[in-house]
Amino acid sequence: MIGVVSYLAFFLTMAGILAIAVLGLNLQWGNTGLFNGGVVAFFGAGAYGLMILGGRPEAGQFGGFQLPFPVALAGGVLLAALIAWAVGILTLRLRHDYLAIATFGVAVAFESVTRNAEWLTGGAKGLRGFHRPLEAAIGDPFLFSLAFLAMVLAFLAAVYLGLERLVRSPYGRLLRAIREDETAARSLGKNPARLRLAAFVLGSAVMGLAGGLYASFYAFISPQDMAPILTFQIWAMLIVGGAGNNRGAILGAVLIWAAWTGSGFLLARHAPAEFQLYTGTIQYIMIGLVIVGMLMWRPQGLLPERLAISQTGGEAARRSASRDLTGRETE
Amino acid sequence: MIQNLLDGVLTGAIVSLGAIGLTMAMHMLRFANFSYAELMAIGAYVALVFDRLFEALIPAARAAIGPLSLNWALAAALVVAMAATGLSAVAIDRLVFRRIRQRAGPLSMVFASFGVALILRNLITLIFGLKAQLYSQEIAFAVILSRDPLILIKPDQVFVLAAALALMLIFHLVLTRTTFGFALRAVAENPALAQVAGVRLSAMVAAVWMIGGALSAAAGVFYALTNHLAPTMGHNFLLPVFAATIVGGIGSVHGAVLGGFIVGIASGLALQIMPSGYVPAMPFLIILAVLLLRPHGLFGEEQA
Amino acid sequence: MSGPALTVTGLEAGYVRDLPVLRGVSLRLESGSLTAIIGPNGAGKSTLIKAVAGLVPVTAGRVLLGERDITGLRPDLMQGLGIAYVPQTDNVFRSLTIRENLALVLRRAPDRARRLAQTLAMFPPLAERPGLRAGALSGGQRQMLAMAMALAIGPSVMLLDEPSAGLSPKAAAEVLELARGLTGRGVSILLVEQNVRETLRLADHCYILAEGRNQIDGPAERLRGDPVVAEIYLGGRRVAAP
Amino acid sequence: MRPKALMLAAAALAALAGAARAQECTVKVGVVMPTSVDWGKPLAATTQWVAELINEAGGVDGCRVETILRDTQVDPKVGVDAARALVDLDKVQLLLGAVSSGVSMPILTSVAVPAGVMQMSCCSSSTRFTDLAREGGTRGLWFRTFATSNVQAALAAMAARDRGIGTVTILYKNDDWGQDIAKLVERAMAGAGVEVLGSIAITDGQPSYRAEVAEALGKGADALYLALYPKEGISVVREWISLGGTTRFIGTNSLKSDEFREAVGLKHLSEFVGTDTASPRVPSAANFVEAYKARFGTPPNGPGLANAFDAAAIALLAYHAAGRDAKGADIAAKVAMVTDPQGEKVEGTPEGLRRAIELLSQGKSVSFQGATGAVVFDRWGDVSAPGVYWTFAEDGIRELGYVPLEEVDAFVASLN
Amino acid sequence: MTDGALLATRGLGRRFGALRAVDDVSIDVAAGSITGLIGPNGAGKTTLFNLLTGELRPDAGQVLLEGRDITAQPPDARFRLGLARTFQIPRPFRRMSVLENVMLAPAGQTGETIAGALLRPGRVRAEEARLRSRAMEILDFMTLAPLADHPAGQLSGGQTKLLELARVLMGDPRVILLDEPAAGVNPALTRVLIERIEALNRDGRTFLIIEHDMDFIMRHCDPIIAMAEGRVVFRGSAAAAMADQGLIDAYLGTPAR
Repeated sequence: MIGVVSYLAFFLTMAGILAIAVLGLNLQWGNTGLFNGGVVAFFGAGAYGLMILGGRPEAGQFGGFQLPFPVALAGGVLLAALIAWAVGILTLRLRHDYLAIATFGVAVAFESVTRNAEWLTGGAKGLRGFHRPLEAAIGDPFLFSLAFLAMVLAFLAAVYLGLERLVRSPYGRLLRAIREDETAARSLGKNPARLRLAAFVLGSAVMGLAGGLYASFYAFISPQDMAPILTFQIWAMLIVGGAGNNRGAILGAVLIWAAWTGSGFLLARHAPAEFQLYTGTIQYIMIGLVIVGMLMWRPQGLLPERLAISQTGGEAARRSASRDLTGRETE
Repeated sequence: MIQNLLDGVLTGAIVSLGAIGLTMAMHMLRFANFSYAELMAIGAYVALVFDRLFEALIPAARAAIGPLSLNWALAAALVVAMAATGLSAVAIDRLVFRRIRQRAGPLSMVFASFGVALILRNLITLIFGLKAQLYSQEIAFAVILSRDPLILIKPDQVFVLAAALALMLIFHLVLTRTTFGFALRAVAENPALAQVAGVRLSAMVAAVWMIGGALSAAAGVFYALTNHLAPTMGHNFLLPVFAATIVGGIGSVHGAVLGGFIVGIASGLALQIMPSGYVPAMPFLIILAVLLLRPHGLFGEEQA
Repeated sequence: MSGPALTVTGLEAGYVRDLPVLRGVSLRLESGSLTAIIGPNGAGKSTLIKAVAGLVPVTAGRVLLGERDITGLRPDLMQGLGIAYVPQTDNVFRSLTIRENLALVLRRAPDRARRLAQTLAMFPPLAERPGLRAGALSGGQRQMLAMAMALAIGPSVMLLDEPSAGLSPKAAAEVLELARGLTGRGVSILLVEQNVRETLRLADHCYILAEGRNQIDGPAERLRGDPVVAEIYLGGRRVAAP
Repeated sequence: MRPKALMLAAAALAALAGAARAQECTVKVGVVMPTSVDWGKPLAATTQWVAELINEAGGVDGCRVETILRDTQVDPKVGVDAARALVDLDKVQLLLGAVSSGVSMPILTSVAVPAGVMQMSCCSSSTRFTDLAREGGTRGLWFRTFATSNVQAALAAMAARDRGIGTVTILYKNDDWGQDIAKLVERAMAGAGVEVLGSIAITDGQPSYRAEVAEALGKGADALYLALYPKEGISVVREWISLGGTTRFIGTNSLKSDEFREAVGLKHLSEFVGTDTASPRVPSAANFVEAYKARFGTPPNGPGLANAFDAAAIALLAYHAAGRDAKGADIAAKVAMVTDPQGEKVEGTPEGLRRAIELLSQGKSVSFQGATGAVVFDRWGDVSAPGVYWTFAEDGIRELGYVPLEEVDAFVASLN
Repeated sequence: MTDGALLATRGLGRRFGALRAVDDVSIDVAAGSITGLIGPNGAGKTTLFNLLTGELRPDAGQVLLEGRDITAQPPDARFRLGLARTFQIPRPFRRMSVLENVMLAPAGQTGETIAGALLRPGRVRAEEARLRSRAMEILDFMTLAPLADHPAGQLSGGQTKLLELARVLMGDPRVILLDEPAAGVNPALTRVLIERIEALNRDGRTFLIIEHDMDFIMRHCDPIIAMAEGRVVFRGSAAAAMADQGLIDAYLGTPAR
């Protein structure tokens, strides 16, 4: 039984980390309408940032500053945000699909750097030498995995609550306004470019957080983690869960990751041996079909965006004559 | 240096062929189609099947054409592949993109195209396996044009370049000399007005897919002729083809052709300015540079 | 004038589902007449003409061409039936030359070359440089080309959406005079105009729309003298003038 | 709600697994390999074949070996998840795999080491593992039968020197293995007095390698050194030959494939010299080739097949020595007993394995003579190996010469 | 040109291809006035509005607000400087409530920044309460209070015009540009609109209004600027405009006789 719990803890840790990245994407796409085709670059920036800042020194290798975990994690997040800021300044004024291509290219370029800039990223052999936080102190691997899960879930909860607050705040109101009619928003003194940049940077920073947690979980990162398939997986999670809905984003992350690993699990057990060469291929086709099918028959996702009206006049509106100004909060 | 330039022109011709259809489809349907480059792989593999078939049926077709590694069977297979790829492009549009167009926004289409690309690529893997395949085992040797500096050119290369340019010329003539071409350009500029002017929109959309598929198939076969076939070949061309489209300006066929050559030559010369490992990022750098300097590409117009 | 060229009954149409712009409009376009639709901004004038041309989905009502029901027919088929629609803006293909624009609308005509030459002959300024890209034309010439494209197919019904918009008063008057002249050759014209005064002067019949519904209609002569119309649409100057 | 549903699903799966166990005594072994890529599948098949051989020879401590094969898709996330499921749900104490270092490493650091499970890889070559082991990060649980690239680099340099090649240009696959070997070869060539004119990365997934090849051609070296996999290898070498480049190639064992030989054509490969770490002097290697042919119908011409055979055989024999209820650390501790140079020599044939099982049961150590010869692990789980030169022939691969371990070591030492 | 001009242009020009939509236009909008902008369709009135609000960049000339050159400022900055506009075809945020539409407008809300929204919930709440009460006041003033919770997409054409004005008022602008406020609005609502405009004007707000309804213009606007073919063809009082027969004949149309 402990094995099942242990695997579940592991599964949920991974799903939780991915869910954080999906939440970041949801802010960009679901709430702001920015098509980020290079999720993996920001995820990777967080991961590499953490490893460079928090790892141990090595000959001929930049980094290895052995900074404490929270500092290294924050550094990774900051790196992701910085890259997003630079990319955003350059590309956010573009047409939407140009943005998708440009960010896709960013991911290719990022992978290229991780693969080749050996002094910085360890090159193709990757970076390691990171001590997981509290691993030594906890000792028992099982307890540690539970503790790590707790930490990931805490981060997930914090990100979720933070984004929910954001979406319900005047900031969210502004995002929705800009998504609906940019010209009108500009005529009311709003600067859509700045707002979009902020959302892009914040979303990317959240992806960077996920990347940092991922790297600290594996204590290893290499260009193999930077393949475009991660971008696709995270998108699939958002589309299936429901773009614009943070709970949908989390649900999508868990479901898609479960489908991805579960199909491997089942195919390994039940598919004939000669068939197994193609299990990966079949998995990709299945995921592709799920995405396309979802977009064809339920484009809004499992949990559609709730068009929450964040401010109502409440009582005030109903008793407009009395001009009651204590309209209740609708949080 | 000159050698790199020459090689860049060859890659450029293939990229151009791929970009022509993409630029029209992107312009007309208003979305970045990430599955587009997979049409090249479809074309190359269809040609492989028919090449083998024709060779088996008509042994005489195995004779190579002149100094080329192309034989008559493959030449016939190329024609079949162009038609078949065009039809599959139309079918994909009917099955997937048209439905999504009716239900969701253009960005859902972008993502759907990610999914379609994944399905197509893996279906090819499932059918043909991951192994690299060749139309012909023979290696066609290059001809030395000059010893100092060393300039080499392969007959296949010359043929591919000539054939690509011929296809582009034909297409150019169709666009500028026939009313069908006018209709294509009209739909690209203003679909609603084109309808009013008597153009059937759905027929034109199908025609664009058909042409794009055929040209992509040609690009795929030409590529496989000078390299090899692999299920990932379309994916490998994704960024270069997009780069060419954007450099030229979405909607501009001439821009796509020029963009293809620019991307090809730049990739050819990339090694002169950057370490070999970074070369894959070259198309992206071109995209970025063009978007910063001319957000609508060299020939593109601002879209309303 | 023998029977209506076009009959619209109870037309409902709109761009977004559940949000009709037209909420039941009816009209008759008599053969060989110039019939105008006027009304305030947002009344649904352009939508009406687009719905007739098949460019806006129709949710209820019918459009008859003569006896034939053409409700919601594809626009390219409408053109084949001899209905020419000239939009208000973007009514020519800027990337095509004058000749190519005309050849495009004539692409199904068996005697394309002859009809192209005929059409060009009707518009000397266009015939001067048929190889010029339409994007390089001035506003008036562009409007002229748009009219030429409509006329090239030898239409029985023309739908004109504010043909004088954005033109100088002289050019605007010319365009409207041209339209008027066409009715003499048996073309029936349905016209949307903002220029109420000029329209009432030229038109045979007039429909006034508001909020997607018929308000007033009648022979233009009668409406010219109608005090309500004068009050609302002709500036009500008799009231305001000192 | 959701976690509960998942728990139920997981519990149901666990119950299924339990039912299977009740039938007979079984030892489960996890195999994590990229079966969804072309070169991964034969490795997995070889591993499964070894398990069958062991079962026929009596099994691990009398129990049937059940291999559970999971695809890594060459994706670290997927590989780790698979390994984790094997360790947690199937309770395996032994993981065979993975292939790529980028997948093996996170499996080792986040699954095998924390859970105390032994991991043996056929093919991961990264020097990162040696570093990790030196720091104590592997806790002695990590082994690989793939020699560090040092041996092949040394062989390549010696080959160049012996053949009077004065200059070479290196083309290497731009991954961890390729970057590693390119550097080692550069150093070894310099030590052997061969000048390296250029070292060019070949990144996979490129539309064309024309520019890279033209660049290499421009260097005008006497020979071309190839550290590539068949897929890029075919593209690059065909391009190279068509441009009239020299056919003096020195290549790594990764090119040992029929696919490469056929696509390039034997007539262009007559001057090809390959390097490998196998030990064909020992009859066991030849026996492996025969047995493989008998089993799969083709010669073992894919990269790493011999290593995969030995990895599985040694690990399973150690498992046997440690007993059916052994933990990963126990199995790891018995590896030395299987590869003891003082022990009786046993081969990877059915008889050999039967003999090995018998001896190990008696508490005696054996010297396993596998497909790559007598494998000996150092303290860090690495193997050193003698070298062999090979080339392509009509029927596959032909060996050209054998370089004893001492000679390789002496050359490597001379570089320092 | 008066010194009291709150909003002015100098030699403003903008072409679209060969068309000079706005050609060398210099106008002054005096503080506290309700200035009417008239002219036939296509005269360049809306283009001028777009140039004034920064939606379009001019090819030539300047836009001045209180004598300060704001030509280079984007629309959002101009709104924050006190220059607000409504649209000819209203652009409400349809999927947001009427109240939200209005609460959106004020600049510099703490909760509009990520940091503010996340880190200063108390302050955001207080600000929101204040904004809500002010928004309800304005909605009440515009007779929209009963509709505060309705999605703006459900309003009638006339109501959305009121909503646009309410939204703009929330930003407390000094100059308000109205593009055909009365078009498509039923007479009852038009009356409300006019009353409100005049009340706001009495409070010291300046209006520049494009309108086709001559009655509206003549009764409520002074002075009047007439444009045709991208140029200013008349400047002066409503009475003077009425007296200028040439202007009436050429550009405003001759009344039916």
